[in-house]
Amino acid sequence: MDNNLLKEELIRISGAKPVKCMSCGKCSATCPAYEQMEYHPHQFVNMIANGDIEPLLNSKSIYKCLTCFACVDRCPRGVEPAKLVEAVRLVSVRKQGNNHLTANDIPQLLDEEIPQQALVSAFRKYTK
Amino acid sequence: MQRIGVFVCWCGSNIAGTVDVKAVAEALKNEPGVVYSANYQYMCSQAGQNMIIEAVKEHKLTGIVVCSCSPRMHEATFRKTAEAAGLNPYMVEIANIREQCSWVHKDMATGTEKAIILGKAAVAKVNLNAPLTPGESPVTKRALVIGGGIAGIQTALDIAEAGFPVDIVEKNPTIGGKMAQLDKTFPTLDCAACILTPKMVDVAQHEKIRIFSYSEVEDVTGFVGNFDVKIKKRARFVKEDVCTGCGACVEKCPMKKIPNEFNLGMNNRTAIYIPFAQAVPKVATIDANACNMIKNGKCGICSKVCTAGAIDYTQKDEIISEKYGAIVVATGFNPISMDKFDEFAYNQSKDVITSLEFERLTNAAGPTAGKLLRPSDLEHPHTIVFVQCVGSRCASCAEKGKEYCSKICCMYTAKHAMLTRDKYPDTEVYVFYIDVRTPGKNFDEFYRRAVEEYGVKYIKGMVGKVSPEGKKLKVQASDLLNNKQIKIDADLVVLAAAIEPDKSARPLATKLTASMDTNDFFTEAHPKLRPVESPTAGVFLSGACQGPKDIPETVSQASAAAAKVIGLLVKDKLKGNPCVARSNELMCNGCSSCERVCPYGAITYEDKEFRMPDRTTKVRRIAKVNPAVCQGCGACTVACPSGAMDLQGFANNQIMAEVDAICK
Amino acid sequence: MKFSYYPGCTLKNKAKDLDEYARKSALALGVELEEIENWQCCGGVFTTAKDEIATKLSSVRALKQAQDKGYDLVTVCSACHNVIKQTNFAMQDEEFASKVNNYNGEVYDGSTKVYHYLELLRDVIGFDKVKEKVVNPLKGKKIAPYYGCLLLRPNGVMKMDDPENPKIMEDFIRAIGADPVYYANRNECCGGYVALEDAEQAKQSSNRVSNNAVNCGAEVIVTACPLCKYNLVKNGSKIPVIYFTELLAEALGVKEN
Amino acid sequence: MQVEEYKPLIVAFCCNWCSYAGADLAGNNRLNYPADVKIIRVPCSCRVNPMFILRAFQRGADGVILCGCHPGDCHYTSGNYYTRRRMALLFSMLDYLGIERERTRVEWVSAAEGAKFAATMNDFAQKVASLGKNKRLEDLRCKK
Amino acid sequence: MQKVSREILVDKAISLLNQGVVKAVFGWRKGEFDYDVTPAVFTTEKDIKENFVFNGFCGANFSKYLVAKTVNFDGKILVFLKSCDTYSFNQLLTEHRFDREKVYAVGIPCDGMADISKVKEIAGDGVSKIDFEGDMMKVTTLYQDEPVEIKLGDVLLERCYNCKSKKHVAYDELIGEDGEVLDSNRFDEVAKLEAMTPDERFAFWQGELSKCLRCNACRDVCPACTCEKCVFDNPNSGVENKAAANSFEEKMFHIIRAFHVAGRCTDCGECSRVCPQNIPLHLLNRKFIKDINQFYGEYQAGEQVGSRAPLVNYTTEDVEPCDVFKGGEENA
Repeated sequence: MDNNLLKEELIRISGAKPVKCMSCGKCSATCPAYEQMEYHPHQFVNMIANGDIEPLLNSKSIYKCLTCFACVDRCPRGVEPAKLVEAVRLVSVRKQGNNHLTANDIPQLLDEEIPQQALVSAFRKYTK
Repeated sequence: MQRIGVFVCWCGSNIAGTVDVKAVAEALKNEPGVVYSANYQYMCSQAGQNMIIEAVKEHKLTGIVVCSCSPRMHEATFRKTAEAAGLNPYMVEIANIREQCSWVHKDMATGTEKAIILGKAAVAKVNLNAPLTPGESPVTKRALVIGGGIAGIQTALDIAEAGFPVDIVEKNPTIGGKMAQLDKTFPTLDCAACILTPKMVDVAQHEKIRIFSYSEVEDVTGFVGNFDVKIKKRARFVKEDVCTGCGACVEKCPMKKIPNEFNLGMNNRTAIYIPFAQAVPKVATIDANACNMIKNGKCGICSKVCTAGAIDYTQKDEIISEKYGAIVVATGFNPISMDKFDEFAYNQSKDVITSLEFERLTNAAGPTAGKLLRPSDLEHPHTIVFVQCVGSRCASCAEKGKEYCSKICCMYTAKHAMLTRDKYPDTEVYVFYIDVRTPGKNFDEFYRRAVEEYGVKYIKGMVGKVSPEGKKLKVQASDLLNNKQIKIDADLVVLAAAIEPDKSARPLATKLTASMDTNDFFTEAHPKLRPVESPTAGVFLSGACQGPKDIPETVSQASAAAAKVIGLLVKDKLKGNPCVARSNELMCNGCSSCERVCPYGAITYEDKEFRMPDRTTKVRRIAKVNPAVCQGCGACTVACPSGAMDLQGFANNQIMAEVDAICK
Repeated sequence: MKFSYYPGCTLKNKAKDLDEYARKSALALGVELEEIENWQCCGGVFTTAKDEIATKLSSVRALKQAQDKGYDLVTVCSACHNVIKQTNFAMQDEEFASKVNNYNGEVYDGSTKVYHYLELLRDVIGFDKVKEKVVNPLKGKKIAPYYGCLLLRPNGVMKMDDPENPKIMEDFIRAIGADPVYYANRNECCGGYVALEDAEQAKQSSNRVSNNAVNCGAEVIVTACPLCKYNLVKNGSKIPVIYFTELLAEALGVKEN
Repeated sequence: MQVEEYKPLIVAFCCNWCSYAGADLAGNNRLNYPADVKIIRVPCSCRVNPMFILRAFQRGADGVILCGCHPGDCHYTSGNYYTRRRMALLFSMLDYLGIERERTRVEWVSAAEGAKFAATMNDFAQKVASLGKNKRLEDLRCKK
Repeated sequence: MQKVSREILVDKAISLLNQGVVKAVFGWRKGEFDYDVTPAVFTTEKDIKENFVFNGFCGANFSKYLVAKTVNFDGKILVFLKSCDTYSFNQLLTEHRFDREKVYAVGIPCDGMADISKVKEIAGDGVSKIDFEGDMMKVTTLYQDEPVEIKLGDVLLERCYNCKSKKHVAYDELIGEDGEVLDSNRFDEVAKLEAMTPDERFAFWQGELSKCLRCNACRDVCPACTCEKCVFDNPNSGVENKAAANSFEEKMFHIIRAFHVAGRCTDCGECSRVCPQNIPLHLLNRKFIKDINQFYGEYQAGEQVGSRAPLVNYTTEDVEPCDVFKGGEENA
């Protein structure tokens, strides 16, 4: 997809406002998944604003966000980075055959204690 | 019938870019009363004004319509032009075809069409204009300065030096304001007290200046040149003229655990107190909420130890009424509450402090006598993290903080960082910044020195979370230039809290009928050309009440405000606004409706004898407007059932003519 | 006092304690919880995408049922609470609501009031009242409340407490006679569902929380979320992690019956 | 034949101190709103006689909006409080006579609210346009 | 309640006149027919004895006449006031429209006044004579042999069915005992209109107001319309107009008329009584009164001398104009 169209799509899906970003980096400062991410929250915002979206779609980073909303609540500009990350992930997993998690993967991931909640959440986040 | 000249301004391309000015001039030529029509690049320029003057003479014009920018901008200019041409200045009407037309509409056809209609409305109004002569009112040659910080002090001194009496109303027990709390000042690092306290003494000793400390403005009525102000002098339970400021009472007061406001609660004071050694006036004040004698009638020690006999537990609040010609607002600022930013743990750890608290910690007169010790355990901090822009530059949709840049934080943080490194070279100092903003004389050089000569570590990025753990503050932040998330174990975290106008400003603005912006900063009469005047005549602005400012800027503005006040007070008489209400006595019923809605008490009644057509006489009660008191709001004109009351300059038939022209 | 009650899938399975103690305590406090009929799983996480309605339907149905019965809705599990509350908020947007309502064939406008069990204790029953009913005050116990992310954020929607310095759990702990331990990371994420495929990431997040609690002097951590509990325990919390309802039931003396 | 797009005629009375300044600010910030809105400057919203509003409708205005300082912020202390009562009663009466409610409005716009001014005018113009021509109050004799 | 009769009033008038308390008497003068009684000033005992009438058609509110009559009159004038008239009397005093010292007010009890058009509906045209006997009237017509008997209570003026008060709020002397403020249903009809759709309301008012002849009777009789120069007669007011021409013209006229008296109108109902086209003009005034009561608290114009009318008053918490329609909807 054309990058500008893709950018608009992401903004539409997320309802977030990358244009309001002032590049303070507080989202990345507060992110608990920072170390696991190749692209960090502030980069998501900046890259989407610049239409540089392809690398994000192909990055594992989109599965590392915990949707803990720390970046959303602490952003001084009301940008809502987590919603942008989710939008990128959705654009990726909504593609045919692009589910990040399948039912077959589950058994080996389970242990005795793991709550159902974790499974349904992961499915919500990783598959379509 | 009027002979009207229409002058259409291009305002360069500001108007001409979206409005076909020639077509407007052409179209208005055919309006009733119009005998001359022209257009020109800059109507407000000397050449443009001359053009008007020439046209008035040549075409014997009786009225002028200028199609240009907002009347709030140049109505006064063109009235003067008319006067120069020998016309009554109130025979001018402005059609606002810039702010309300060319700047808000995009295409030429629409803009032109609307400009013509606005022009027609103005022509219709001028057709009904009548020459008006302003009344005169005397000027009370005394100024009131509200707020006794550096802004108020400077303004008061300048006005007093010009020979006019000035009263300062300060809500705290002493003048001095925020500057008195500061340690050093950027970029020259003078000690704040060293440069402020002599000025405070000057104020105290100046024969033209009176200080009402521990006082508030209760009520303001009147108008420019003639304000009536009620000042509430709160009871301090100490006779000001008797107290010598010896401090014996303070020493002996048994109530010693009251958080000390001057040190931002970082240490305690007594119930009877003098805020700081150089306080002006240097008199004690009893905190009624803390004093056992006042609350329960048990104690009275201060009274016993006071050799001067200054203590008076029965003192009551006192209302002082005074007349002023001008009022200067200098209510200043405060750091915002950090409650909505507790990811920085301000409410969770004593060692997370604001920059103003840091000032007190490094001030020789502060709670630690100038030694940099952390509040929790009074140990010397080795790693200090400064966080910039806390609560500043927040988008409104984030629903916390302020949208504006607080302007002073970059510089004072550089100062704090530099001084810390200077005094304690063993400390690591980090400054997290989004941008470093240093537009000021010697400002950027100052900031660079902090980095280059003092080794302050500036990191571009923001702190995301501060977690107190044991004796450390775990700071998690981003380093954007290195694309890293970094974690620092800090001993002290200093937050550059956004600043906001003092809370007293909003109710004061209401009393003064002065306008404010959405952030509660006072609005200027014009953002560029009249920056120290409020739109309310006779009310002037000094210091941070108008917007964030550092000390040099505050002092310049304070002096500028003083100059404006002096310019007003040297006048013996002021020309009033002739656009005031007038009652047609033949039509007046004497019903009192107008009197009841008049906010100024400008309407009175008298019994007047009328000769009737049948040669009898009839005595009727009729309304009279005092033109010196009337401010021209027009509330009475609508309250009047018969239409006897009308407003000059905005008369019923004029407004209806405008309506008709627009709806044609 | 009667409320509609939404337990959620985990509370019927791995987190039966959380549910059981919630019900027992409610009874002891004079509150009747009526389980939503045929409730469906909330999905565990709220999908922020504005163009997804299917993932929000189960929550809408529960909310609608509560409204029809005329009750406010109570949840216990942090995840369910977050999803239902966010969905409820989304339904206050007319455009979104009209899409969902078209699909569901019934009208719902986002007006059901949703309480988390803790809010029920604070706002409806009152912590003072809870304190009066305590029979076994947990004296001297140093308890670290763990909020996680779901109860507090996004604050604009959840509006439970100050998202950065909350005190509802602290007040709860005081009400049952114990001592709350303040620690800053009580509102940080445990690692959530990522635990499923990236154990290392979850471990880092969890340890950041539990270590902070331990270093601040806690003896036990309480939570309202089964996944938080799982992550903290699984990743080696040095102190026990228990549900707040269990403590409540213990304090009210209804744990064993 | 080309059908011309219907353009409503809107008269906006703005008080000099707040709303007129707010309109100027909208201009300074280049915030667009329909050219259908024509502003008449009055010293205070309380200067607006209900007769002016009726006059505008009589002469063919499709909507009349009155803007003043926010309650409590009137330059003349209390003018807008009288406006509020007068217009509340007038609008209620017009509604009682079957005139469309959306044709009249009072909005408080401060000198700092340029964006609100533009947004208000956009919204009002759109609402009035959706009602179509003002037929119930127009006096056809006033048209040429 | 003591019944009042012509004899009582005539005795009262003559005795006050002879005692020198008053120099003139406001009363009703006999007309062509028994029902067309006219307000008049009497100054002699003889005139009173011969021409003073009082019957069920004496509905006119004398308050307004005081404005013109007292101005150059040397001495006191006696005026008889029904309870509803006393409110107008007070309102005019509030507005300083006449000198209270020049008036001797006698309150008279009232059970309602008759509407001649209702009488004619029952008795038919050609009414030649009406005799009152207590609550009954015997109506003789040209076309019927026997007089028709009608109960006064069946043919009252509309306003009397919704009488708001039998209490006199101003008088120097009262005939009989005073009554009470009543719990009337006077706003029911307004509420009924409010409950209609805007289109229905428009149709209703267009139907009513298009009957207007612009005779100005409503204005001329209105005790609140005492302006030295009425805006409708003033060429500079922008609303001067003498004749009806277009449907809007009436609407404009009637809105302005009602707005001008809003907050001052005592709801005396004279406007509707005198309207030759039977337009229910009081429904405009009552809408304002209802709104005022609802938005700003109960207010009865004329109840107290010197009270501050709602439109020259305010509170900082007043309802916003955009919220005024909600009340109507609740009623709907």
